[in-house]
Amino acid sequence: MIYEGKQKIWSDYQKDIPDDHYFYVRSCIRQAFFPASEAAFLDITRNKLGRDVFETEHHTTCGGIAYHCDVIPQETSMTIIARQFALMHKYGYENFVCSCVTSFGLYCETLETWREFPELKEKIAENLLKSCNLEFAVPKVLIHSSDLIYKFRSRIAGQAKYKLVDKNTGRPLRVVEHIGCHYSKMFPSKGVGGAEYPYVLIGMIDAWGGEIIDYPERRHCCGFGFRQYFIQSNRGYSLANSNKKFESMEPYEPDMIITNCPGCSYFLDRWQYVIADTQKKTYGKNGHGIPVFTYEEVAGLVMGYDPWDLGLQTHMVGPEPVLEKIGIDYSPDAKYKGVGGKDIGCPECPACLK
Amino acid sequence: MNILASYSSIDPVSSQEFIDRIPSGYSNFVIPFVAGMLFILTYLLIGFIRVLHHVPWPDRKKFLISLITPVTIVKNIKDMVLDCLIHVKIWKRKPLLGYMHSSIAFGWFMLIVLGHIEVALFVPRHLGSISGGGLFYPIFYRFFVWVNPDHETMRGNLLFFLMDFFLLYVLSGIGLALFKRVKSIALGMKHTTKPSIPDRIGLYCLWLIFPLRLLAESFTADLSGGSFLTRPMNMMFKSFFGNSLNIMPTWWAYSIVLGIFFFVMPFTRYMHIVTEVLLIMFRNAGLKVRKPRKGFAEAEIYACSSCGLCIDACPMNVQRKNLKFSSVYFIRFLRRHNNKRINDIAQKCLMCGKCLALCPVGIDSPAIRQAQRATLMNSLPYDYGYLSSRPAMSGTYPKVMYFAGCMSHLSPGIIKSMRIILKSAGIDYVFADEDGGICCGRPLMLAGRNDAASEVMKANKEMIENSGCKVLVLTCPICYKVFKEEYDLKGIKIVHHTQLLDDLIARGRIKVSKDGRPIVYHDPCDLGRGSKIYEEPRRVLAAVGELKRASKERDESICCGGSLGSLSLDHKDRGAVTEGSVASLMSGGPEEIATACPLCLRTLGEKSPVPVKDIAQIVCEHLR
Amino acid sequence: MEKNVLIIGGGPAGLEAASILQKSGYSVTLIEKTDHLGGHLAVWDRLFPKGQSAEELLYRLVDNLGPVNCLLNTDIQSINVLDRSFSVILSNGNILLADAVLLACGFDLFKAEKKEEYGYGIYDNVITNADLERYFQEGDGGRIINPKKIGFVHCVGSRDEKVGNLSCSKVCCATAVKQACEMKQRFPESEVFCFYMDLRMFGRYYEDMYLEAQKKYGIRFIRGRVSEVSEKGDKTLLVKAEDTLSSKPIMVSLDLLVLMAGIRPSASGRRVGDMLHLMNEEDGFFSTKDSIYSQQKSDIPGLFFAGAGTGPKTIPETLNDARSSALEIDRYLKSNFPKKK
Amino acid sequence: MMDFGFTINKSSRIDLDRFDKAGFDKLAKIEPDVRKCIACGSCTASCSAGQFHRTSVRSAILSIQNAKENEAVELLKGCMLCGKCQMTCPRGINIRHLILSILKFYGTK
Repeated sequence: MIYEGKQKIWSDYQKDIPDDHYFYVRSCIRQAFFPASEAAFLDITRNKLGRDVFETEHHTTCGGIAYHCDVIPQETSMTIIARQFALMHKYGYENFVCSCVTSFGLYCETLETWREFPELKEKIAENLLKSCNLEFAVPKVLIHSSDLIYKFRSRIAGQAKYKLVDKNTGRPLRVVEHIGCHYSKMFPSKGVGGAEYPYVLIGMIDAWGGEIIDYPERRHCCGFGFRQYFIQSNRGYSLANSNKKFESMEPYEPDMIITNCPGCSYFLDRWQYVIADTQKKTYGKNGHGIPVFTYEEVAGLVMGYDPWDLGLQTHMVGPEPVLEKIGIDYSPDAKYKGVGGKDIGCPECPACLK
Repeated sequence: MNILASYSSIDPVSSQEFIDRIPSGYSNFVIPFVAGMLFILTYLLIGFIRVLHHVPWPDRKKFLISLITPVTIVKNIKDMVLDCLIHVKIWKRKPLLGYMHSSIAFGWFMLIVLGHIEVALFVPRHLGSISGGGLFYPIFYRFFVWVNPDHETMRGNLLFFLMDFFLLYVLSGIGLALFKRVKSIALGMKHTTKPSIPDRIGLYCLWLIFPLRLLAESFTADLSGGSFLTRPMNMMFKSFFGNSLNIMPTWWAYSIVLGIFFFVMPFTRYMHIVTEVLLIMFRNAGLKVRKPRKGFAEAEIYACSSCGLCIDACPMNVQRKNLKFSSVYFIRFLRRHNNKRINDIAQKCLMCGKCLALCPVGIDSPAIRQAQRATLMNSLPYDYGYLSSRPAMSGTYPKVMYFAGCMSHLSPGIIKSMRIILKSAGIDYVFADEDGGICCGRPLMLAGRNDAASEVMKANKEMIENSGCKVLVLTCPICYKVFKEEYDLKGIKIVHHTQLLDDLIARGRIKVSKDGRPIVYHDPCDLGRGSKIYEEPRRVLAAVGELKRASKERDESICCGGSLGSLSLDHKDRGAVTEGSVASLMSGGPEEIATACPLCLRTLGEKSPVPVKDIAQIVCEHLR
Repeated sequence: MEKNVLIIGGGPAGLEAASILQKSGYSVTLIEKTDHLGGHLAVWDRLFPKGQSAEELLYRLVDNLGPVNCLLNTDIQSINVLDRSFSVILSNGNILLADAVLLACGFDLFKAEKKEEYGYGIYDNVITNADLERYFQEGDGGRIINPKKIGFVHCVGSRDEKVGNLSCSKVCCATAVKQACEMKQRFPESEVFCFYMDLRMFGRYYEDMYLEAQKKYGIRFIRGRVSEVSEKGDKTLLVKAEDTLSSKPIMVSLDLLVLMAGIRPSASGRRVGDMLHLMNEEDGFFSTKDSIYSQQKSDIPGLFFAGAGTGPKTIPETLNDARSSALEIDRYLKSNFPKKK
Repeated sequence: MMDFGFTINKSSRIDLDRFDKAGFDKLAKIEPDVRKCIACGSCTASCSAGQFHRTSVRSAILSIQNAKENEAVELLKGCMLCGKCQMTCPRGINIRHLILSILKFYGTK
């Protein structure tokens, strides 16, 4: 590996990420599966970094799921998106931050389409006016929330309580980074570091003391893809993709996986359970899996948030090995205690995956 | 000195024409001969039993029955005389070579016969009795008897004369043989085999036997009589040496050389002298090659005189590099169990059958090759499940079926012409494989994959028989040969289109115009040598153009090189064969080459300077 | 007085044209922006189809040059079209008047790092055709150590809209096959794979070269474009493509991957072209007066082209092109400046 | 174990690292022409068995090179050795011998 070569590419793919005043839209999947990640994001950006991050309860899904499942036409999804933009405009913002990579891709795609086909843009504006009576607008800057954390990675490191280092051995944690396909594969210039060697997560890990490991199937999709996932008979295909990645990363003995995409963090985590259960195969040390984190979770951890406040108990693969290594003090008993110590119930865990 | 002793012992007033010069009828010098003789006889006996044992029972039964069937007995005798003694086959091709062989074979045979006659006439007590030395006495007759000068008769002199005559006859043959060694081309052979060491020993013995016999008999000619050859030599020797002291050494030498010859015989080509007899009987009994090395095949292998006629015959030998692929070497390697080379050659061969056609002994080496291939290839996996799933021929069909075969489909010109001809002849026919059929099975057989072949053939047989046709017309000799020989289609006449065309023209079913276009005809291997169809195509061509001759034709025609027979011969070497074939065809300066095989058509077309056409195409052009 | 001809570019085309024009009695000035003559020929080791030495060819071209005024490390500062002549200011400050100008600026090799997925400049064992030629010439300081499995990727930067080049670079297929055979000669035990989209063996002897590559060297030709390269821990490469003949994705680990960088229009050529407001086609190469009859003529009287400036060419084609240009120039000068008695 | 209603799909990917070079070289010793194929497909197009069965020498050679020897044998089991392919092959490959060699080398183990 010639590091300078990579740096060269990274420097070629930098995007200007505004300094403040963001209009934030959420991710359907993450709200359902990792609500704490988005909460952590808002807390970090607003309270720890003192940014103005605005969100409105009026915003909706981007329609991406329906769009990618071919249940709504592109025009519809575009109108939904136009509405999101319009809300941003209405509340006086022009920097659009979205929490979901699928959305991010779709927003990019939509803006690109409008650029290519102005007449379509007109039509959508008209739809918007008719349907919602909102004024059409496009954001000045469109970024993904991981871009934001990336931008402030050093400041987060500055406030960090922990480093991504094994406190017993002093060795940096070996981290596998996984980027959502729709983050930059569709529009390389829209992603920090481009499509082939994305830097957005690597930047964070570097800043927080971890060690990024490269592996042959790094670029490979986690296999989510709505068509694959939402039809049960296709899930084997989805599973095969994640499996391929695990097989490929295993020899490099990663301590953890960090992702910036709702689907990826979900499937890289859940499929490890399915594989453990059906194939009796685990990829971590002695029966453990490889813990999977969102970038907010990792940011939260290094900044000293309580793991359970970050919602790590909702993971299928237990995060404990990583917490142990970093030396984060946490109470195992509190794992399944909700707000005010209320028991939130413990999921049935397969014997094969600790 | 026992010779002098024997002199005195002769009774001068005896009235007999011949008297035992040596009453014992024995002398030590016969030992080498007797030993050799006994050895070879036992060897042959064991060998015969072994071969017979390896012949599968049904064949063995056939053989035993043939031995008591008068017809075959007569045929056996005829063949033995013509082939083993006179060597007519060689006479036909190369008279000088034929003379050489027959002189030695027939001459020697006569010497032995006459020897026995003499004994029978004059000293009958020595004939056939072991005690009386029946084994050797007739051979060394001249040594043991004394001719009574006062009672010489015509009869005696005639025999003397005949003996000397046949001795001279043999010697002339030996002379030629010596000459052939130095200059084989003079006897019409471009290449001869390189003899092995035992072969050489045997050869030198053979060369020595008769000159020594001449010497020996000459030394005793004054005592035991002689004729125009031995008498004068006797005088000469007398005047040289003055005494008869050389008698014993020469007779010893003669006996020793004979002995040695018999001892080396099993390990030399000279086994053919006796094995050919067995082969003739087997063949006439209708036996076939089953295994490449055992039974009938073994008889053939040992019947090979490795004369090397097949070397020049083999079309692969246009490039000298392939000399070793000839049958003679194939058989030699079989005798030596050299499996690597055996398999190499077995797979290279084009199976054109020319070596068989030319072989004086008639050894079917292509059959042995095929059997050898089977040992390698028959076990290969195959799956013809699809054969059954083909659309079956249902309904009623015309009596005539045309089966073009795989290769004809690569030469649509043939098919088109056949359609036109059949139409103008008003023949109602069904085109069996119009939109592609399956293979006839011969290519698989040629590759030694007999089990696989039988599957394919079964499918074709059903298809044809279900169609209810009575005549099966084929434009491919490969198909023709296998349909004719292997399918046994009850009540269905199998004709190659050359035969059909000939018939149609003869019976005026089609009218053709004749022009002076010089055409040469190439005999496809499977049609000519393979199925003995030589005349029909020539008649057809003569009816439409001026038939030219090729330098090698009919059973000597040269394979086009495209043969499916060869498995391992690569495209380049095939090309060389094709060039050889074309050269022979062009010798008569034709403007067109005609053939009757789609494979030959394409292959010759690659190298020919003039257009190559199928006989059907040519006829079609001349339809009136 | 004898006419002045300025030749811009000291590659095969420039050299050949210079020697011919000089011999036909013109005063020829040849300028070359680098410090050596021969252009890409100078950094190539052997030439397809028969592996002739590039050095010998170059030596021959330079040897034929005769008393041509060669200026190395010299570039054009400005060039103006006057009435029937050109005034040129060189980078060394000299000014010269030319009656005819031959543009022989050749081509640039495609920058392989632009195909990020192949990881040139990032993975240690990914090199280009030019790197390999340099290795053949003088070794590469132990970077290539007995590779067991070697891959060649055809059409890198050619026939690829993503990098803005729709056209075929013409010479890469033959070069790849040549280099593949050379590698087998050096490393007989190695396994060599060529990933091609179409094999364009259009020239004389090329097909023989291809046959030899298959038959003698057992090189495996895979019809499919490499889509992705990743580096493993041991620095070997995991290469992914589709074997379009079996329509299955294919994966192979390689010790060395050679990228067949294609031919792009020369940037410096473009610079001069812009000074003269020369048009160029969509593919970025100069547009000629006529694409069949007069390929050496530009729209400006007295300005001519030779070599790869007007599209990818093999060396023989380049030399022929140079000769025709010389002929065109000679014709032009004779007809425009008839000798006065 | 729980029934998810699906399992990991098998990969269709060809892994060239599994290619048996030594074996292929042996085959090439027996019939060197195996290296000469340019995948033009004439053999498959002219194949007599081809209209009933997926017989294809072109694909068989490819299968071997793609480390799927058994597939190659399956592709050739239906061959009747009629030799049409050999007549149409532009590279003059000794196809019948190649087929026999492949069946012998990979089919009888």
